[in-house]
Amino acid sequence: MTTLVDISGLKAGYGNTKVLFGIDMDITAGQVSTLMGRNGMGKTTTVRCLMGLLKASAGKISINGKDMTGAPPYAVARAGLGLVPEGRRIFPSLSVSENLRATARPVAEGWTEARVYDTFPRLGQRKKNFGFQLSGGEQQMLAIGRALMTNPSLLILDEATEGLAPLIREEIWSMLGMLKRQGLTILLIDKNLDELSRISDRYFLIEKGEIAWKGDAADFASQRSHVEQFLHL
Amino acid sequence: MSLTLFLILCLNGLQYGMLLFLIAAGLTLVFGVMGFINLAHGVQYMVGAYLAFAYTALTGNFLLAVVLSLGTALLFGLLLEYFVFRHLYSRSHLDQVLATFGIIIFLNELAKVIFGPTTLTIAPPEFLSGSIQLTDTLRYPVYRFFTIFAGLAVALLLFVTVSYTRIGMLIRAGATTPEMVAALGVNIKRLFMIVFGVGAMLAGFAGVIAAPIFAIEPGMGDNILIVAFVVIIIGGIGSIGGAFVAALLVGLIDTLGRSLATDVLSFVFNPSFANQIGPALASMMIYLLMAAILVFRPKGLLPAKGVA
Amino acid sequence: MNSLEIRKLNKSFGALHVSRDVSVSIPEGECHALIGPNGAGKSTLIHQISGVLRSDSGQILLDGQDISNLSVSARVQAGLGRTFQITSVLPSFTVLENLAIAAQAKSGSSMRFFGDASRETALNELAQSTLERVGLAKRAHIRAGDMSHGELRLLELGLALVAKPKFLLLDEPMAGLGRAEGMVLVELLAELRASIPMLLVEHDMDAIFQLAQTVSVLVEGGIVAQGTPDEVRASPAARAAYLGGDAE
Amino acid sequence: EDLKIGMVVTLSGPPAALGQQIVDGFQLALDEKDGMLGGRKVTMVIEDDELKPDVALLKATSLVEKDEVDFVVGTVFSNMLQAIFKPVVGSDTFLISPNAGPSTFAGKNCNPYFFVTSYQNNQNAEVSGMIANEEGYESVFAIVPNYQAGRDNVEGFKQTFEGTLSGEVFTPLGHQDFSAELARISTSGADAVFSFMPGGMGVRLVNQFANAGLSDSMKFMSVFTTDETTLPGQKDAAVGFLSAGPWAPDMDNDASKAFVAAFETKYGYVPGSYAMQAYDTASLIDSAVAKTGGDLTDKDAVRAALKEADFTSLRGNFSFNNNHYPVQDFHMLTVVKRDDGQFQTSFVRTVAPAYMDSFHQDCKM
Amino acid sequence: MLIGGVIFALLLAMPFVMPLLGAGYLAGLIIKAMLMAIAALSLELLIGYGGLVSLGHAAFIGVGAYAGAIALESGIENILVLLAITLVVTGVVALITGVLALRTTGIYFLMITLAFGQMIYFTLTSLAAYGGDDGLTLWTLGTFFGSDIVQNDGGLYFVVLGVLFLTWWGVFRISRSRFGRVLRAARDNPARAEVMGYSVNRYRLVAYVVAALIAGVSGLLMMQHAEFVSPAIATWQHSGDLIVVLVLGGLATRNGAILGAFFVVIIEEVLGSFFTEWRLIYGPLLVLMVLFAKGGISDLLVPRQTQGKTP
Ligand SMILES: Nc1ncnc2c1ncn2[C@@H]1O[C@H](COP(=O)(O)OP(=O)(O)OP(=O)(O)O)[C@@H](O)[C@H]1O
Ligand SMILES: Nc1ncnc2c1ncn2[C@@H]1O[C@H](COP(=O)(O)OP(=O)(O)OP(=O)(O)O)[C@@H](O)[C@H]1O
Ligand SMILES: [Mg+2]
Ligand SMILES: [Mg+2]
Repeated sequence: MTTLVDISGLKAGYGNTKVLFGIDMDITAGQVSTLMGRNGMGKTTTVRCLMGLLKASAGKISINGKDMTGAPPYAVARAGLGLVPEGRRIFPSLSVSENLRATARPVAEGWTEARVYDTFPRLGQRKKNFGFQLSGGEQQMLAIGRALMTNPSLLILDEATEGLAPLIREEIWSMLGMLKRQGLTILLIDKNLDELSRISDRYFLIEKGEIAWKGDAADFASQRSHVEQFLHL
Repeated sequence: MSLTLFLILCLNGLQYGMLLFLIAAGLTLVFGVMGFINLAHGVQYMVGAYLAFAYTALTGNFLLAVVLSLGTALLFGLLLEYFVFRHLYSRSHLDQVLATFGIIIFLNELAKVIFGPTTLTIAPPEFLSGSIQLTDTLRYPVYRFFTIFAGLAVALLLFVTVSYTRIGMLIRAGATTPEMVAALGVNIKRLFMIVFGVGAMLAGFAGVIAAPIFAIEPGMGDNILIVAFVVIIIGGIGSIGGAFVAALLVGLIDTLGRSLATDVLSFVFNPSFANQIGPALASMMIYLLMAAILVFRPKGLLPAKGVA
Repeated sequence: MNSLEIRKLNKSFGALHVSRDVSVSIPEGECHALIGPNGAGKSTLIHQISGVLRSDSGQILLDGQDISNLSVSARVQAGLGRTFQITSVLPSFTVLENLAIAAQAKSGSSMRFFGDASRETALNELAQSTLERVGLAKRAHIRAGDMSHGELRLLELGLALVAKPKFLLLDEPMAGLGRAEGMVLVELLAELRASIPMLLVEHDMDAIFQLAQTVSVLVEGGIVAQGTPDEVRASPAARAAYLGGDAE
Repeated sequence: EDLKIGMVVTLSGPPAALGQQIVDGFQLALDEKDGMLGGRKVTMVIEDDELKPDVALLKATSLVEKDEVDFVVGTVFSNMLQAIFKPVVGSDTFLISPNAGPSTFAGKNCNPYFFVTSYQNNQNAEVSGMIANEEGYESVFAIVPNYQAGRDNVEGFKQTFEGTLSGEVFTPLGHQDFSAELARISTSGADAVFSFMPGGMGVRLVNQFANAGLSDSMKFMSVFTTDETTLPGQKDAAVGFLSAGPWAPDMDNDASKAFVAAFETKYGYVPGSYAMQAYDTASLIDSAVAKTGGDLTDKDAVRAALKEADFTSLRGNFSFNNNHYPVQDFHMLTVVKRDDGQFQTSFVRTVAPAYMDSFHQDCKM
Repeated sequence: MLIGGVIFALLLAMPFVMPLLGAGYLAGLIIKAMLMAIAALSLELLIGYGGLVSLGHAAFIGVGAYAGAIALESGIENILVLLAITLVVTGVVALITGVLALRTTGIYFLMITLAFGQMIYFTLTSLAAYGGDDGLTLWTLGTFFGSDIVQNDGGLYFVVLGVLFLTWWGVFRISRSRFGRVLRAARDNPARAEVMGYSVNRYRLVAYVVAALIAGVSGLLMMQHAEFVSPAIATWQHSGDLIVVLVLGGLATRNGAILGAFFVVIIEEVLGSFFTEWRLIYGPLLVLMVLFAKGGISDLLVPRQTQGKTP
């Protein structure tokens, strides 16, 4: 079991507001890891730091054993991280097809435009539409497809099922299960504990900018009520 | 008015439009992609003209001077981007206006100090000098044809690049969501730098081309900058196709307006009144056009899609 | 009397017919849910009702008053409140100010040029109490732009509530909320429901079954099923298009 | 105490070339007199009006109020003169214009504290009309920029020209591309073009005129279009083009010859009429201060001394009219290429001897 | 508040120390700066609080000045009547252009205001009867019921100072009022403001007209001070100068417009008095100011946190 991403002592914030007070996380290759926490605890901030979108004030990030602390986002992405960001952030001025192709990094047997359309037929129907014309859910599918088209070795989904209809959500969960079986490493942020527990191998619980609890699937099953307390359920 | 005159006017309008397009294209890209208001774009046009002057004086060869000028203009744009502009992308438009305004002031003065305040000219190259007989009564200078074709060629190249190539997609994507473009593996800083450099080079190219027709003087970029802004606004910001259509429109309307406004008015009013009002009206023409278009299409004629 | 009634609304984007003869009546005291697959036209319908989009044809009545031809702001003044699917607040104002400004719209003329608006206690108190209601009291003096996604969703709701609307349009209010926050919100809405009828667009089925008395299922712009939650759950049309097999 | 002279001229932007000639011409006169005028040591304060009225106003106020100068010399452009006029003459300071000579202050608004050493703006155009008559042009096409001076020049030309004006075109200020106008001119059947296109506009017009091959079929006559400030940009394109003016660098008098030689040695370029007028302005002040024995407190005496114009003008004959605008000879000039490769205007013949402006009758002074 | 107080105290004291420093010139310099500050403050309402960057604002200065000048030429001398005429004319022009211009926003608004500004400018240059683009020297000036208190020799300095104070105070009050708050909300997120129940364009139009009226008054005062009007004051470059003043001073700060105006006037005067090529220094100075003094001069004096947080 190799560690794909290793985060240690990560501190970060926005201007004068400190948000992260020392995050330690390690993501194992081939596993599905989950980052949980209530609203505003710093999940997205952690992801932004990992992606190089936000400068950390302290701490270390290494990817595949290589120190990537402070690396620019494009370098992180090229190191194999694919992001489905919170709030979708698709390219509104590009068509669906262009959204998928613009940042694609094709590999043999990897994701192609056609394969994305197979997975999300709805997108296939709206191929020529501009990003800004899509419904909320369509945008969400596009954001996932776009990240897959970079053929990442670690796929990060920040609230990726938000706003999707139950049927589609179901499809996405089963697709994630399939991707996992194919060996893709995944980092999930989601509130849907039941669905999560079907595929997740590792759990990190973030509370006020620190990792308050971590454990594997077995730990999670046995300590679920403890975790749910943190989540105020 | 004769048909010949009208044809000449149209050709001139076309040629002026092409020149405007060369300037506006860079401006609209830089504005559309980086959201950066670069007032110094006009000064880059001036720099192109002075470079052409200096290199022709140095080498005596127009073509060589063009090539050297283009290279230098590109380099100049890259340097400006590196030292000043990239620090301003995340700042407000007004900060950008102020900083680039400072650059205009500086470069205009510098040009005056180096080359003197007087108007300079360069002759068009030998092989582009004569004129072509179009009809019995109509001759048109080769050099002006050359500018029309140069403009068309650049327009086509840009249009294809922006609409159909991957770098074009990235440019359009970067316009609205630069952070995501970066997060998906594109070196956005370099992309911006390239766009900026190309924009500067296009402006410089326009300056080089204009040098033999018009004259070279400090501040020559200031007025044309405003017209270029009119063009990109009429066309819709960030839209190359829009800039092209608008440049032609502005070129034609301005040229025709200036020559015909007085005549047209004197059909209606008495000649002395027409003479008084006509020229003022002619100067206003492009502004009237812009205002009218914006009133009915507040985002320009062919706005880039999905850009808020 | 029906609080909100829409009659045969239509809207097309070019060749795409996004609302087809949509009619819904929502009486006082009722929460009506609108569900449907992604891209069915739910947000479009909300936009049409709130006036952001002009309908091609059809009528919208609020408390019996025809508001089809009013502007967005006039519809708000007439008593319509809404939240956006994609959060939309005043980012550079504090949370409290956001609410105070929203409250100001409903309390006399805003063409006043000299008094200090930030000292108007009536507005500030209303804002404060709304904040407490949506659970953001502790964040009153944070810049709205600095809040996390989930908090913004709550503020979004607060903005709609502070204007004391007669009717509320909610476009996916639960999206982005954590479990705990989501539950708080459901409780809040359940409490509001009696006094403010609402049209709720949501993909969170648990929330819908807790809140809604009636449900419409929108598919490709047209309503395919309408009824109580249980009726809809049983409807084959709804299951095929939206809920999927294991909804039961 | 030093004699203080303030100067307000345009020294920024392209028109800076004109302002520079004035500064250089005045300085040359000063240097030749060892920095003294009328026996008094001179302190110069030179201000740039930036071609902005508000700046000109402020600079002029600064000269009269802060520096308390004895004379203000300025300006290049009429609109700048308008801006500084009231504060300067209002403080009873003598204002001498080395170039701008608007009609505004030549008639009923003439002023005891205001002198012009150049000409009245319309005169050159009026003389151009006479030249056109003498040269036998029957129809002339006028092209000028659309601003006050442009319109004045066409009016001036029309006043004396006896043929028909086959067309008049007003272009925007700073006009770039004259090809449309030239197309029109070429089909107009006119014998000659009359233009007033100062600075870069003139360079473009003349070059484009020549490039269009019109020089063969049509005469080109102008004012302030082919002068020593624009010829370096026009070169061969302008050779043989006619203009009207009170002076050319090859004027046949000793003072002028000495001036041109000294100027070219010192500054390395050919002086134009701007430099000449500035030089004459210095000579005028020199003569007036000398006459009053260096005492400038009696304004009436100073005025009388200035009015006498008792100095050797580089132009030859020179005197002041009742409105303090000059009475002088106007000539037909043409552009020539000199043996050293430089270009300049050259005297052809005198057209209007002792010519007065047409507004002086209205001046009650 | 403190800085504002100091500024106005200094300005008030100035005339009493000025005679020692070459009165008229210095007064001229300060009046120029004050007039610039008035115009900039009016623009502040649009740009700083409304987020509407106009590049045609100077046209209203021109309209105000010419309305006054033309009325003067036709024999009206009472400054109050001139003021009324200026306000009416500027108001009407602003209303017409405002309704059309406000159909757009952002850079499009900037350009359409530029277009209207240019139309006004060209119209002024074609007023041949009033000097065309040479401008018009005014042989008579506005009087206050026959007294010259409102002229340079009288108390024009204090009149301008008074107007500056009123404008400064008024703009500040407006920015904190209900109206100003809506204006700022509309700048932040117009779609949201609309959904809050505000008809955004109505508020913007009022701001536009008020700003134009103040600019018109500054134009009238400019005319009275220069004893001369010229279309040059209506150019877009002049509008640009006002924007420079605002940004340099610090946008949407209490004293930014005044600080900026004095900074620009003084720096030009000082640099210009040393050498003709002063722009070689001024240009880079602007660039450096933008790069390193982010909130303008105001922020250099008082960092923004402590500067009375906006309500
Ligand atoms: N751009 C910003 N500027 C300032 N503060 C911010 C910004 N973005 C987020 N924050 C603050 O940082 C904290 C953490 O935010 P973050 O978005 O990481 O939370 P999260 O765990 O992803 O929450 P959610 O579940 O709501 O998405 C929040 O308190 C928020 O107020
Ligand atoms: N401006 C537009 N131009 C063209 N098509 C549009 C436009 N806006 C929306 N659409 C299309 O209309 C359809 C309905 O969109 P709408 O946003 O109403 O869906 P929705 O039901 O809210 O979906 P979701 O649940 O995913 O938010 C979608 O297919 C969308 O792509
Ligand atoms: Mg988050
Ligand atoms: Mg939706």
